[in-house]
Amino acid sequence: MAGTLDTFPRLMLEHARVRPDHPATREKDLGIWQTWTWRQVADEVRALACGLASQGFRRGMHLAIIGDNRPRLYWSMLAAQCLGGVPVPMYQDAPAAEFVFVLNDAEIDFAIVEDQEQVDKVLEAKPQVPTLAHICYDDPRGLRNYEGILSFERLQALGREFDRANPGFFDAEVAKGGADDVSVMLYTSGTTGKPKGVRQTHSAFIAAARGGCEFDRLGPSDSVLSYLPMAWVGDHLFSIAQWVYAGFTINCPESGDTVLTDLREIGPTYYFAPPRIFENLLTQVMIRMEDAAAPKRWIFRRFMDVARRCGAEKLDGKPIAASDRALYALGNLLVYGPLRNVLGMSRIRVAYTAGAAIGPDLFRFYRSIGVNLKQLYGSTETCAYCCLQPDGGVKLDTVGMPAPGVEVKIGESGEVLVRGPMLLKEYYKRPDATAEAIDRDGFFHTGDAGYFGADGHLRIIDRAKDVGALASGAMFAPNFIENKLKFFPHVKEAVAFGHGRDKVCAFVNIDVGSVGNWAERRGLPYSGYADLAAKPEVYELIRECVEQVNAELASDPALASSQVSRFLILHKELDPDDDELTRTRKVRRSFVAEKYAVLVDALYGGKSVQHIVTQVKFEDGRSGTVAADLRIVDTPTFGPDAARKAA
Amino acid sequence: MLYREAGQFKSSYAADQQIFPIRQDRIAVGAVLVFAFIVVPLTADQYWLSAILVPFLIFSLAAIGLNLLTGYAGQLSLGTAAFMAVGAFAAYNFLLRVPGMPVLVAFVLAGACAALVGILFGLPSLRIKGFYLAVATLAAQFFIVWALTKFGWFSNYSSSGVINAQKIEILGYRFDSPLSKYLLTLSIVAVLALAAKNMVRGTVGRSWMAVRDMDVAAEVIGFPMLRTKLSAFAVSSFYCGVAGALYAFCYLGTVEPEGFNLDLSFRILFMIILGGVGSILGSFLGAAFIVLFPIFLNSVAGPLEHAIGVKLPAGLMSNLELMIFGALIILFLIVEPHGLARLWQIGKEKLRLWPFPH
Amino acid sequence: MEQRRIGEVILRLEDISLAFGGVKALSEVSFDVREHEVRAIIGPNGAGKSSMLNVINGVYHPQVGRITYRGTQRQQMVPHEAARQGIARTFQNIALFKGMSVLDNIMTGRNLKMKATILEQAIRFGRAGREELEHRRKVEEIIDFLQIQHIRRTPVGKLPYGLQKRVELARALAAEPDLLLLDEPMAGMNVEEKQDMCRFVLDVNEQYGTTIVLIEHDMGVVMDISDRVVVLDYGRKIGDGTPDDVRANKAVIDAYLGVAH
Amino acid sequence: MAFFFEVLIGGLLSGVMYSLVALGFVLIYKASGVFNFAQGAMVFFAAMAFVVLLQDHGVNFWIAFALALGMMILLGLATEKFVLRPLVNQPQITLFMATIGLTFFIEGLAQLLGGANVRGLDIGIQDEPIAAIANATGINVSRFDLAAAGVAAVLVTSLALFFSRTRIGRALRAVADDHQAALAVGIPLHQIWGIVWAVAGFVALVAGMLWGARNGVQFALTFVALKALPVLILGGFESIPGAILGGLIIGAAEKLAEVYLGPFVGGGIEGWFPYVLALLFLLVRPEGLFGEKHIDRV
Amino acid sequence: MMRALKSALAGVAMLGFAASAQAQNEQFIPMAGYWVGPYAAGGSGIYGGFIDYLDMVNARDGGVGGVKLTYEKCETEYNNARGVECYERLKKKGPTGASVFHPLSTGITYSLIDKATADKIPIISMGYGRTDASDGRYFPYIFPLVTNYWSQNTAKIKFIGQREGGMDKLKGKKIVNIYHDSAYGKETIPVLDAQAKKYGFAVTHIAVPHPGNEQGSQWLQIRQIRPDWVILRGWGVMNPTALKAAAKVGFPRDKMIGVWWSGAEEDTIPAGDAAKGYIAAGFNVAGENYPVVQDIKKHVYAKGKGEMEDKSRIGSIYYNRGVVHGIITVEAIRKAQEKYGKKPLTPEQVRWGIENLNIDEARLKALGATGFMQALKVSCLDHEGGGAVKFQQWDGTKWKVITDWIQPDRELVRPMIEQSAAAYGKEKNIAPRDCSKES
Repeated sequence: MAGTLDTFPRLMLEHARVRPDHPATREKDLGIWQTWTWRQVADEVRALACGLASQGFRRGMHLAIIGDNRPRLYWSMLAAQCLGGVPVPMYQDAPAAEFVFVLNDAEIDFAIVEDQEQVDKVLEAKPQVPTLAHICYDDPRGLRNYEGILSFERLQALGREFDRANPGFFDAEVAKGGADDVSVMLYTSGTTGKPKGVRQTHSAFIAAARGGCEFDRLGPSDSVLSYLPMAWVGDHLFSIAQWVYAGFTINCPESGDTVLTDLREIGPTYYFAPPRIFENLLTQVMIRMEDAAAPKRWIFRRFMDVARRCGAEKLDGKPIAASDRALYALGNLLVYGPLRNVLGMSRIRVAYTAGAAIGPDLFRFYRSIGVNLKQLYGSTETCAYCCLQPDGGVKLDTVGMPAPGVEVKIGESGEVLVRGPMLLKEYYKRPDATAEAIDRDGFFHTGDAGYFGADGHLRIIDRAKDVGALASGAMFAPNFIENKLKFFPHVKEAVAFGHGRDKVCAFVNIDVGSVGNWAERRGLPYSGYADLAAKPEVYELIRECVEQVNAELASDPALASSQVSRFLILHKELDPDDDELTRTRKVRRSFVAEKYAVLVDALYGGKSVQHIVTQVKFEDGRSGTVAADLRIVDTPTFGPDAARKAA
Repeated sequence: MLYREAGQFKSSYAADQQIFPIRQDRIAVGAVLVFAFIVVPLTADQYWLSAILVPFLIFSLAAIGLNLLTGYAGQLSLGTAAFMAVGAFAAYNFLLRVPGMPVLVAFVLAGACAALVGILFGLPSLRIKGFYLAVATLAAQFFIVWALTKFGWFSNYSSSGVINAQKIEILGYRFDSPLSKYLLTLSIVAVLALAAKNMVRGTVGRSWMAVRDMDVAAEVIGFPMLRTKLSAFAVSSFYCGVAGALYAFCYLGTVEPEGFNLDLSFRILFMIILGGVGSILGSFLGAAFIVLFPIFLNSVAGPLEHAIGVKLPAGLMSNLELMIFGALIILFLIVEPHGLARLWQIGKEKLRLWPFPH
Repeated sequence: MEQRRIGEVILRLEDISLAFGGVKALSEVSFDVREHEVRAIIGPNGAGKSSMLNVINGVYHPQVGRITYRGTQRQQMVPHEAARQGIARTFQNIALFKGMSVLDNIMTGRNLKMKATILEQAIRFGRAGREELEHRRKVEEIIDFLQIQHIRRTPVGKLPYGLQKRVELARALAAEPDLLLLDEPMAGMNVEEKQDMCRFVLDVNEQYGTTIVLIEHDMGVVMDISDRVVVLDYGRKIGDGTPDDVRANKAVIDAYLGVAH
Repeated sequence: MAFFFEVLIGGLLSGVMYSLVALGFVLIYKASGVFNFAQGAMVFFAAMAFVVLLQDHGVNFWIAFALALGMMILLGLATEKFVLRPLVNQPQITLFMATIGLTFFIEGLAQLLGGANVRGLDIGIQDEPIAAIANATGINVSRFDLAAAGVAAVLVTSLALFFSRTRIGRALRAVADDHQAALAVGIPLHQIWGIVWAVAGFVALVAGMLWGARNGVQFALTFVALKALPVLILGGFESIPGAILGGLIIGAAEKLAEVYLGPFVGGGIEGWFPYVLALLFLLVRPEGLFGEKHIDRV
Repeated sequence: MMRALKSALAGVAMLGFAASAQAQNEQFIPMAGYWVGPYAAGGSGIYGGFIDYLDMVNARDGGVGGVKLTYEKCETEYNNARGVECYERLKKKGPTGASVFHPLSTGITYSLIDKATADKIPIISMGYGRTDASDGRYFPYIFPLVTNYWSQNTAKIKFIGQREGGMDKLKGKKIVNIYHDSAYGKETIPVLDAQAKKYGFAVTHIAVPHPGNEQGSQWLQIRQIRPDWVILRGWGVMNPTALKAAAKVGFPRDKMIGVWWSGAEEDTIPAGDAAKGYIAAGFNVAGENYPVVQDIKKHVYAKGKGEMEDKSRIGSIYYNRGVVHGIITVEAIRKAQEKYGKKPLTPEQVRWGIENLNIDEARLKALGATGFMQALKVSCLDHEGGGAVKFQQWDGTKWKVITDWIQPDRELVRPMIEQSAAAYGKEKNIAPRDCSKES
């Protein structure tokens, strides 16, 4: 790329020039994959940018973007950037009340939203957001009679008119843009405190995109499915930065319900998903295989054994026995290939997971069936990643080596520190926070505890502040334990307690799909989550899982004392709407501990049953209470010897 | 298992609505065509060509015809053979009486004649349904065969009522070897099968299925009952007519009206029941089964006698064949009313979902 | 919200009487329907509501009476003729084509707009292929409108009841009718499905300006969404007017006494 | 004129023979809504079973009759169990096709049993003109036809009595009216169907003996079923009087047509004439002579 | 799939022929007949006699000229399509292919004329098939041997003339031709019309629809016409039905003359008493007291073999007709061996044998078939060979021969045949052979 291609608008225009007929964006709509080429995208963006300009959008202004992954919303980001503005994508599933903060914090004047649902929320928030003046919507359905809002078509029509009236305007605006302009502002999910607007420049994100693309040799012929929340940095990297950098094709699914179908149809070559998605997929696979006829199950098990034995090694290019090679080839024909196919992963060259730790079994499963799944490590502040796993150098328990051009070191407290071109410019209007996060040497403090192994790979243990200690002084890394529990398909969510206590106890959320299927096969009737969760049989099932985790923990001297000695199954699913999870579905441990204090007390108090009444919010916004008597179960823990045997 | 569909997405309606939207299917169909047009001619002997493949193709065509009427439009007909007879005799007469008539045109006109007769006998379908209609189509069966026997003009006053199909000559090339007849039949059947597939996935096919599934609703959304049913009779009879012409010209060479008897009608009905009601593919599968199965039984009988050294009672195999056919019909209706085609479909679904069961 | 302009009378039924054998289904019923309005027909079971719809689109032929549609008076009409004049409908007992997919079912609704001959369809040349694609797009818009994308390829027989009803509505809408007759569109639905269906009916009426005549048992729904209501009882008209009028009508209250709603 | 009457009477009497076959159809249709195409094959099978017992095994006439009846009842019950019951609630047209399959099965079975040759069957009534009548009026009336008509009359009367007077008969009628309702009031549907198929087997045996005595017992006997179809269309599928009257009309009409119309068109019109007649009739009255008008509720 | 099936079939066939695979000194004769369906009686009887005769020749003489006769059955069900399939399946069997094909069905014969001519396989349609094929110039491979329908019909009229007391007495007589409404049934209509013209009698053709088990109205018509004679041209179940129907309308059975396909025990026995007195033509006679039949019993049945399950059918009309099929086939092979040597012969060589067949009375005696069948001499011009028929009458239990061989009216028939064959030749564009150049 020539040196002048230092902003996203310029990159986009370059693609429109170099590969005008190459598909840039696809969207499953009206039954087929509607396709826009780079030239068409550039056109659309131009019209949109001019439209925004005609409505008074100026350099430096913020454009809120709210909705599912729609081509027009992606284009809106580019349009804002063309004008020197800053797109601010927001989590589309947040309620109106949560909008208010970001809209106010970012001083939003313009918002482009997806549909009636988002319009309603924005309008609900509007009285508290004095700056908000312009609302534009993509899908006109149900919006016929709304006053004072603008349709996307109308905006573009105005833009074309404006463009005709001011022919040189658009190009001049693009020319004014500089590499160090802020290209996007992403709000951190805010595991703690209020969200902060992370301001990233064109150069930072382009550097990140370039690094990733070169690292994994991504080019125009690649294809990704854009289905992750647009407000998340990962999606911004993959669906905007790398898209516009490499010139490949982004594909927007028809709706949230059809992601899996759409994934299969598109068959992306480059894929990115948080561990949860991979986990769900694997759970689906296992559930569906349970229903298969016996011979098929036998074949599946037989070849999955083979894959476990040599699949990952084969993918890493390590030598394996000839007999295994033959078996693997047969397995590839009978099981792995079809499996990749039904999962929509046949064409995947590179898949990444990040955002949370991924279970070794899970990770190994995908790699063993031939999906080149890798981990990366990073945050919003580092443009999504700072460590990557290189092909052939994938280790299950690490997040890889520092990405090209990135410096990573471990701070004195064991915290991971990062320095490089893709670091954030600042937190918006939060110089204090900025100063706190970036030290004098320019290192960004990630807040994660980790260490480098002898192989140069970084290993992350937990959030630095979450790593605690048991009363005995032994290290207690709750995330680590929770993740281990969550690696079982039956466990959807787990919350471990133990900091400052004498032992570790846990809350468990069962996975209704997996456990429900399990129950059905045993002819166990149940009426819903709460009922299912209370079944003694289910308790027994989960107890076995916990026991297994204990066995594994026991085998590691550092963690042996972190074995879960008691647990209970929660009567409701943890839900972001109840603030128990973040929007990225991370557990808010302290909130949960506070909310369910009575349960925590019961766990440590040695009770076997505890009554609880909980406030819940229903989908329609109403709230109510749920009451239940929860059983608490003891689980055996292992001494080092027993552990070795059990493991 | 063999189906790897990930990455096969459609970005236009044209691509989405093609006959075989799945790439592997297209490859398979291509392979079948290559096999039929190239491999078979290179390898098959005369027996296979003229005694099995040609009748198989012709019966497939007739079965498609019946399937359009019965499977798609829901009008049960027991008069298929009669419409074939119309086609055979019409083609003969066109070639006999119109000097310089090209054979293919004669075939088309023969189909058209059959279509006209089909429309005539389809008229009662407006007032009567179900097996009342089935019985009415028997009238066509008996009447047409009788008329062809009775009026000497149809058979050019041949003393026996038998007609000798004329030589087939297209653009100066004589189709008289089994291979050339096979290729001619194959081409015609392939083209017509494609056309049938096109029809059933177009408006006319939907109109037939609508009438079949819920006739009042069909009328309410604007399918005129008269035109829809008659179009089904016409198209169906056209196919049967062409099949009849091929039966006379490419297969037997000489035919008499009695050859197109009720038994043949039943045979074709069985083809669609076993093969799959409402499926073009099923028509082929059913025809293959009905053509091959008796031959198989018959040809194992002799060697079997030799092998076990016991003389089988005369007619045992033939009677067993009747019984097996009958039992199979019942079995299929009970177990898989959509026939072999559905089994195929299920198998394909399984392969597409493999390793998952559903 | 009041953007629809209720227009002139487009359908007028006068003195309709219909009998099967000796049984009188309708006796001298008269009422009219105005353009763009939502007109409800209510009444207890056996009141002749469905018969009324069947008379309007020609499934039944009244022995006595006149029907005037868009200024043309007629004694009777065959159903496909009614379809040709822009009358579409759904049925009380779902009348989908069970052997076809959702997509094909809805495509049948477009049949009157397709002009290709059988021959053209057979070779799928020119008009035939083009039409299939154009109308597919139209159908996709309706699928989108009714939010049934996920079941596009499903055979209708496999769908739950509520979705079948929705597909049937889609099929009727595909014809882009001027007058839409809905025979108990919400029967047998749960509250949520009913809400959806109400919204769809109103959306249709609003967005396309379609005149709607519907039969419905759920009084709440009727009163909410209809502009005017006709009340039948034992084949006779006992009330006609706005929902409020009807609610206050003595005869109607009597007829409904004991009918829990 | 005498000849006309002879043709007419001959036609009416052979019509009775058709009715006899049609009766089997009606019985089964009435009770189970199945249009049993295999009735013709059952006639063939019954006659074959009887003849084989009588001739190949030298069994006494009445014992052979009883044994053949037993076989027919078994066949009927088996049909009910293995064909009808699994297909319950299927569309009628499916059941119809199933009985076509059954036809082939029974045909094969019968020929396996008795071979393919024409077998003569003598039941002691000669198919000859009654001399007294011939001498008095010049009209030939076959003794056999008259006897067959007598048998048919007895059969119809007894069936009518069976239907109206016995408990089973009433249950049968209830089943015919509404399967679901019958099931609801506790009528054992399968048992009833079994009985009906058995009775139909009995009727087939009687018809088979008469037809076999007349034409010889051979495969071609199955074709008499084809003659019974127009009779049914004319008479309606559910009416016993319809079957009788339809048989008479078809018998008389086809004979008159063949004799008076046939020579003008080359003869041999008997094969299709009844069908065309029935078809024309259908166009006027789709529900048959005694059928009830059916209204589609939508 | 086809390939797989084919090899599967081949595998099964191999299994069967494994024992005889090495013995290549064989002459293969296909047996495409029918053992089921409405016409099974004829098929099973004729092929029974045919096969038994071949087995007898193999057992008694060790084959023909040391060449063993082999055969394979194929069920045609009297159905043209199945017949063609049998033909195609069997035509290449054996070391030299099918020596000669007997379709035993007029319809199948018609379907095979072109194919067999192209394949150079002789077709013998003995007493059926296409009459004008008797003109060998146009039909080199088709042999309607012994007698054809037209010849037989003229003989029949001659017989009636005899009975009436002279051919001149035929004038003004009424004859009804009641026929099976098929290709077979219709064959004789033109020749009867020609004879009616020649002798001045009136003929009425009455069609009986397939399969012929309903003849009430036809016989009422006959009763109305009150003919002097009825010619029954039936097949299968039509025959007993006709006899019964005749009895029913009181038509005298001894005024009914059946064609040879209407004159077997299987036709009369089922009719019971109604058949008594009925006369039928035949080109062979019934009875087992002929040396040839006795030889079969001795060499085949005495060893526990034999085709007939029902032994009482040995010596029946159909069975004996099968024996005639056997005699002629074997004699044709024998004749051909004279020219080509004692080895398995190709079909074309057998064809020569048939065309030059000359079975005289002396040869008949040697075969043990004197009176059993007529002498015949085939030539290039004449593919019929004989042409005479004997008349037999049913006495209630068996057939009694009532005449000697009655010769046909060759002056009438031959020109018709030649005319018809020439027309066929013209339609098909076949140049006639010059028989003077054939040897």
